[in-house]
Amino acid sequence: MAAIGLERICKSFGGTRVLRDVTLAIRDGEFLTLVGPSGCGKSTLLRIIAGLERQDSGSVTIGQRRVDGVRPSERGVAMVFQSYALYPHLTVARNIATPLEMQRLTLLERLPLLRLLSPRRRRIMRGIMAEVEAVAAALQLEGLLGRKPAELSGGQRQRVALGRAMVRRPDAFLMDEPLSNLDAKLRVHMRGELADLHRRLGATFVYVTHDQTEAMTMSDRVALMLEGRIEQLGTPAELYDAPRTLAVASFIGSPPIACIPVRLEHEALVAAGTRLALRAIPDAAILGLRAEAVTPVRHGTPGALPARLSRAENLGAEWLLYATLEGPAPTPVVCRLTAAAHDAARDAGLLGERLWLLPDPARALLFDAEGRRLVAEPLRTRIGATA
Amino acid sequence: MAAIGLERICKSFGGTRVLRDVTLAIRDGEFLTLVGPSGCGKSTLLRIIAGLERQDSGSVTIGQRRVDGVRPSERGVAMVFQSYALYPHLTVARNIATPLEMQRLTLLERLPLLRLLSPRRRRIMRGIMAEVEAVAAALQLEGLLGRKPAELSGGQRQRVALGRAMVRRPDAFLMDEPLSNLDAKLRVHMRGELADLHRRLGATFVYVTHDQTEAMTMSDRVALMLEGRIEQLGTPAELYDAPRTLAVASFIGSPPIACIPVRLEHEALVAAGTRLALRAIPDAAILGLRAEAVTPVRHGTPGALPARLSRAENLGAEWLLYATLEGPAPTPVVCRLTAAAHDAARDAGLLGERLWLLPDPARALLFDAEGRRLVAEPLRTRIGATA
Amino acid sequence: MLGRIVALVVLGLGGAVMLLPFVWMVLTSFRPAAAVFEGFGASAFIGFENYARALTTAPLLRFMLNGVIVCAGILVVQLAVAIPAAYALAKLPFRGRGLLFGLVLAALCIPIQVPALPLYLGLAHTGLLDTYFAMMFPFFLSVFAIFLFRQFFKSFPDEIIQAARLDGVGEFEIVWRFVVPAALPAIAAFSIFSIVAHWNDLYWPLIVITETRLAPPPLGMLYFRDAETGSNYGALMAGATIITAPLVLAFLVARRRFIEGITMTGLK
Amino acid sequence: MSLALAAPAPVEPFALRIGHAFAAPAALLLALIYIVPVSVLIWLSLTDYILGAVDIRFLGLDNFSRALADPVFRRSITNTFAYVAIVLPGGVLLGLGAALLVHRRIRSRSLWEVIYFLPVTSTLIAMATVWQFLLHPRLGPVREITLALGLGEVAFLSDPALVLPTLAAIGIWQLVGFNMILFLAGLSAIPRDLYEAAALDGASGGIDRFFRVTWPQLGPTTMFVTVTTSITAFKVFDTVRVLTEGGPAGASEVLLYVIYLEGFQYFRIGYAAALTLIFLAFILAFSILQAAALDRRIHY
Amino acid sequence: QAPVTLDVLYCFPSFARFHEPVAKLFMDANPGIRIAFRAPAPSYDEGHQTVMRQALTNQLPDVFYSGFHLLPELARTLARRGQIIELDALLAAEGDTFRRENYSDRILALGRVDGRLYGLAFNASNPILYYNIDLVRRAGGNPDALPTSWDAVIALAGRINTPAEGINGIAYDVHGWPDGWLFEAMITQAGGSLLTPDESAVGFDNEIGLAALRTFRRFVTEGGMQLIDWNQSRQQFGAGKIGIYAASPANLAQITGLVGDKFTLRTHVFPITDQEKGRIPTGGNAAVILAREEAKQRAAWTFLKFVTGPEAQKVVVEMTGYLPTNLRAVGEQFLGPWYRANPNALTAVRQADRAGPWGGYPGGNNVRIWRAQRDVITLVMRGELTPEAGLARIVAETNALMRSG
Ligand SMILES: Nc1ncnc2c1ncn2[C@@H]1O[C@H](COP(=O)(O)OP(=O)(O)OP(=O)(O)O)[C@@H](O)[C@H]1O
Ligand SMILES: Nc1ncnc2c1ncn2[C@@H]1O[C@H](COP(=O)(O)OP(=O)(O)OP(=O)(O)O)[C@@H](O)[C@H]1O
Ligand SMILES: [Mg+2]
Ligand SMILES: [Mg+2]
Repeated sequence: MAAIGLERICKSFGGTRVLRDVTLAIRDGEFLTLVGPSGCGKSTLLRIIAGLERQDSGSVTIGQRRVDGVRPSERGVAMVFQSYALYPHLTVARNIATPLEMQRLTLLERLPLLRLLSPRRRRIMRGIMAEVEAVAAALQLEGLLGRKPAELSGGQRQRVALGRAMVRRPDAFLMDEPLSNLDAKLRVHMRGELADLHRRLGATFVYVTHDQTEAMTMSDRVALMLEGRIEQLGTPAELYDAPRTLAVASFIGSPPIACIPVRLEHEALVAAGTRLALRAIPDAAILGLRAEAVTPVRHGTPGALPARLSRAENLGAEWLLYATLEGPAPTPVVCRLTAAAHDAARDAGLLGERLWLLPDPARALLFDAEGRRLVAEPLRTRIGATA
Repeated sequence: MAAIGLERICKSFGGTRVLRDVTLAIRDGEFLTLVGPSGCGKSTLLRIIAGLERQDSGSVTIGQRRVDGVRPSERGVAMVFQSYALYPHLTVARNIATPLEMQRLTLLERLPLLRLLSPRRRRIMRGIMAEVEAVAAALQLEGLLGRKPAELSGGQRQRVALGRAMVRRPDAFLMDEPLSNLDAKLRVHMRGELADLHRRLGATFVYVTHDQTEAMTMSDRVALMLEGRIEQLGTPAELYDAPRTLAVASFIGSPPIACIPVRLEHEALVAAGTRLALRAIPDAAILGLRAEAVTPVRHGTPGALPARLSRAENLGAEWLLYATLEGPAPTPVVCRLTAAAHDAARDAGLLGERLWLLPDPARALLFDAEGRRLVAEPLRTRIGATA
Repeated sequence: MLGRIVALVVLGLGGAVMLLPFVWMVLTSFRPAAAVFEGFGASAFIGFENYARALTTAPLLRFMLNGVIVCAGILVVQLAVAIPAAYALAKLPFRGRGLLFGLVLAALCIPIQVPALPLYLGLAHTGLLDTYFAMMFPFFLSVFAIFLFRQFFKSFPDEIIQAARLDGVGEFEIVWRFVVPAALPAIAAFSIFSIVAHWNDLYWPLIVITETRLAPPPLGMLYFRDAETGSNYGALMAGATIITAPLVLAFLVARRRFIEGITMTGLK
Repeated sequence: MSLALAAPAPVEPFALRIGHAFAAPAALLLALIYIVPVSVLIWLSLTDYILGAVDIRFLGLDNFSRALADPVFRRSITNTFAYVAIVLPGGVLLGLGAALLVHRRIRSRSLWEVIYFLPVTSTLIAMATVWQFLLHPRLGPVREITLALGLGEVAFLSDPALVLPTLAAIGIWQLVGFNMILFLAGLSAIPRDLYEAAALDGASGGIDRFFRVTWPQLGPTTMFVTVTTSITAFKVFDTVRVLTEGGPAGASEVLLYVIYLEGFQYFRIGYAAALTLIFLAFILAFSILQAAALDRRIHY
Repeated sequence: QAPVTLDVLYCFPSFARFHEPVAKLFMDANPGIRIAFRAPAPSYDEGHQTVMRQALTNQLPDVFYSGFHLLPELARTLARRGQIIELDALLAAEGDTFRRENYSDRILALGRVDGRLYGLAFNASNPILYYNIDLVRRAGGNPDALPTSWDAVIALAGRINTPAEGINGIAYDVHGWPDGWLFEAMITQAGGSLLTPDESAVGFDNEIGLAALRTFRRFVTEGGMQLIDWNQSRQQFGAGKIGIYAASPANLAQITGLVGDKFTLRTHVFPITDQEKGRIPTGGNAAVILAREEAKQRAAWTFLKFVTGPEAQKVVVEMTGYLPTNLRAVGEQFLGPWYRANPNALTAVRQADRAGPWGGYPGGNNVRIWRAQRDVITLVMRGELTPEAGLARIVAETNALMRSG
């Protein structure tokens, strides 16, 4: 188990600066997710931690040790690759055994043919295989130990890759989009398994993904990266509820947050010609409204924005209403309703072609023109709403 | 515009029967989605409609015409492929123009070099290019006409593929997982664009996907395929609310429906040792509970099932509580709460390590031992439309 | 660093072995007869005299033209035959496909020396000896090309072919409009194989060609290599340099595509 | 719905018919260039046909039994196998070695590729003279090396014990570049993250990386290279004919050269046909064996 | 007379250098006849094969220059098929004087097979010895009294041989020669013959054959000969590192070029052991007529007369060093001045009276027989086989192959 410290890491490829001064302290035993759009440098950062890539400047510590210049295999970290990177010619058992073979056998004992001569090797291999079986059991791979990777399903390969990482008992696991090659259903399932594994092993997990759902559901903390910088570090709830910038708010959350231009008029916020029932903050330029932060209300409700319904998606358990705010600059807004709330609203006749959307003051986010979020006062605890 | 009729289509590859007696009437102008797990035969069915594959028996009609044996290009359908299948060495403009060139130019005029000699060709090509530009404008591709596919983003390629299909003004569009290569965000966006396109063109759309969200949100009707058969055909809401079998209920909905074994004891349903507050139906063997059909309640609430919380996922707007029912056969159950409801329940102290989950009688689904859904009187009206 | 140096030294030594014969070849082509066997040291230099002699003693340029005609003819027909066949083997179901592919694999192992004699008799019987056709005919079918292209076409996306069929493109047009452009690296790779093999082939032309005006380049070398009265070494080396140069150039030009092509054919 | 409607009526899709059309030219040429000539050859091998002879006698399998008893032919089999036994591992391993070294050069890579590929383009007739000089025990530059190594003068092309290895070395010289290019293509297709996984697993040394990743990943390339190299080696003919004519004392007589002598020098076509068929049998058996042996090691 | 085109095939592409000018001279002299050369065959063997193949497919050239050693086989095979013309009648028609002035009997004999004249000798050569005079002097030899017996040759070679400087005494490359010429020379110079008089068996199964093999071995053991490829020997002699080199006078031009002014080159006669019966075999080729039409046959005869005539021979000899096959060619009008300027070329002429035909074995197995003999000779020269055992093997194998042909 180890904490991982990144101190002012910079990295360029050719002329492009991929990492700009990244400083990050990952706590011992924590599940930390690096999330961000494609190309923002997540993989590069992970590979620098693993030692597969060398930073241009800055330093990495794992546990108490500065590991700059230490070989990947000696840093006490294990990595799970997006493509699994299993050795296709080795059985599952040998795949998992490889890191141990490398640790415990001499070079001669690892060479083809030559290795058959060593009785010591046989003894060690027996020990290794016992450990492999224990790991395989933990991952429910017992029946597959004799197979080659080509004979496994995606989820099984994923688990073998995990097994190969686990067998070394590393202090930290590094995972680079380990689920992105799986189909949606399996992904949901493996998400649970990974979270479970983290709990059982108690090791530090650094997890890279560009899928915010993964980031939100599995992590203790999430580091959102944008263009080589860590834009915000916090718990999933902090990132969702209290994004520090508009960029964070836009990246986190699906459907994406609606960004409505607002003006301050006579101490009140005005959007699309409507006076909003929100507390005005100086400098406010953009109102961020997540889909669950608006509700359709009756025409005439104070502070309700007039909109035109363009599409309604029934997701079974809930509905998404896609609407466009009326006004000089048509802005798209999405409204999320549970199936029950939707039926109620429909029955109340609120869902015509035109509708009025009332922002929830407790959930509305305000940003200044540079995209920094404006906070009136410490985020207050929410008050229960009707289910 | 055309209706599409499939009459008892069968198809085998080698020894495996991929399609078993599929009969399906697709209405003129309808957006029909074929959904089902991987390998169930969706693509094969679509390719048979397109004429790219030949059925072993049965017949296909498009409009009024039986098209068995008619060449793909003469069936009046256009197809959009999962991989887009753009011609990599042609520009966007030429990609879109290809179907028209094939229709309107003679073989000589299509030959390299020779074609330069024909003045007629130049005239026709001008006409074609005008149409291409119109289509490109409709898809906001104007600026990209000179690029090669490799220089486009995923979403742009997708639109070029659509353009190539649209330019022929086909009676029907066939789409095989057209969005599955896009990332989650773009997928949501293109979903809207496709639905929009369907509305604008008024053509028949046959859409293949294994993603149930796509199926649910875009379609007029959904045909759920399982193992080469159409298991259920109906509107998205019908499939979600009134699945005809447990298989349908399990496929549709995420997280998947919980299946709880129940027994009939003294005219009441009993699950995990608890008497349920649900109307008992003879033969009931399995209780299906979607995540939104259970709510955490106070210990002692009649009909509430005792469960152990294993994981809670915060998706921002909502929470998913993963729990396991206590009892002789531990059964996983998921409970979905909006963020507000979750906070309320937490504040009420309902979300300890043990919790009590109350099924919603209006949303609980009952199945017999063979997986057929059992319907008590009130629900019968809802599925009447399907029969 | 040490590893790097060792690697460079080993590579350099190997490269020297590869180059040595060529260096001597080129050196000799610039030497007078009396200085031919003087190794690699400095020696008399007579400029392009040997080249002039090479070009006048035998109609080398004519031979090279013949070489170009024969290589081009072979290559064009090989491609014209192999591409559709490979496409059919990779993408079109037809009866006898397995048999044809089996025969192709078997033929892959049969060198030209095996059917040479019956082929000679057949060509003689039809009065086709002493023609470009006779020189090219046995090579019109390259089973290697069929094999290579089939590997490549197998990885060509089915969906593009299906899209083209839907767009109304005829099957033949699909091949030359969409499949061939995508296969250009593989075609380049094969072309190098083919040209190298046939440019330097002496065995078959010697059998079927009696007229000087049809002779390919290596036959030209025979004008300087003489067992009876002794070779003219300088002119021989000058001639060799002249006829090797086009191949080296061809490789230089197509090198990128060549390697790419091999990678893409899935031989990897 | 009536039965007639449901009955399968579809016409063969166009693609099914075009398959035959596309394959037809190749099939025709296959018949003309391989099948018919080989059939003629089989027939000839059962006769005593001598070029120019007017009458032909049917011999049955006599030619074959004579061939197997013929010491010259048997020696040529031994020689050929010895040659293959040197060229095959030499050509494959050196090609692989060169590829491994060249693959890592970034800037100078194309230079090395061209240098190593040069021998592939060489013209044998001219090269024969070059080799005769280079390997000349008295005049050749190689003499300096053998003397420096304390081996004295070595008559590479004239010593019966050395002539086959020497020809094999020349064969390897001609082949290495070609195999190197094939291996280079194979190397560039190995996914980088396998090496990274190996590095994390502790296989950071060159030897471990090679045996854990490179070599197994090159399986298909190795198979292709091995088969083509062995066929090329079996077909050795040109160098023998031009450089040694089978000598000294028959030490470099190889299968194809003997076949050439029988057929084209002694004009005993029937006998040569039988030898050719035996040669063909060897080559086919060898290829199949290799394919089978290597097939087990290929994983994708 | 309508113009006639003659298809002519010769061996060795490099011979174009004299065939072309000769043909040009001929066409200038005979405007009605055009000479069209086919692509030259790379060697006698291959030319022979080509013609044999073409006989089957009726594609024979009108005139072919056949190597002497392959002529019997060619003539017999083609005569059976009626595809070769007998020249006796044509020559007789020219009159006795013509014959006597132009062709010696010895030269005519080169073109006879089974007593019938099929070819006219065009190129002829007999083996001579090339000497590096600088090395001879250094070894204390007298350049003006070069040895005339094999013992003396070997003794001189032994003295020249200085391995430390990379210098070899002699090269007599019988072990690598592409045909049996040098072997036969060693037999016939001692008065032996290849065949018994009834041509039923080898004629050197005696002391002469044994002596030949012993001499070959002595070249290696006493004369400092190394067993390398025959081309390599020529290269080495040209580089000045061999004292004595046995080869054809046809190599004179090339060797002179290779030597340049590195050392003094001199040629000398082939030593003769049996001064009485000793003969040396004549290498080279004869022109044969294979044309089928009469007009062509007549034109071909005119061509044959021309190429074996003095003007043509002058061209050939000056370029190569071959022996002239025409009696008039040596005369002052033709080659006289040239021979004075090139004394090295005269050696071949000086021993011309010893020239005999280059015999072959009956049965059409010549190539194969020589390959078998050569293998054994190599083993003897390497010392892996005693001359006695070697001779026994050569005799047995040759006799067997002669019969099985
Ligand atoms: N070896 C390399 N050479 C050059 N540029 C590189 C290299 N590796 C990465 N890059 C560039 O660095 C940037 C960041 O790459 P990185 O792989 O870290 O992104 P990422 O956040 O992991 O993206 P993704 O989500 O797509 O995996 C990209 O622009 C990429 O093109
Ligand atoms: N050309 C073919 N030859 C043999 N089997 C085939 C062929 N095409 C499809 N199949 C098989 O038919 C079954 C159905 O394939 P199909 O592509 O229709 O599935 P699908 O429902 O589209 O699946 P997915 O969602 O994975 O695309 C699969 O088991 C597949 O392996
Ligand atoms: Mg990445
Ligand atoms: Mg599919």
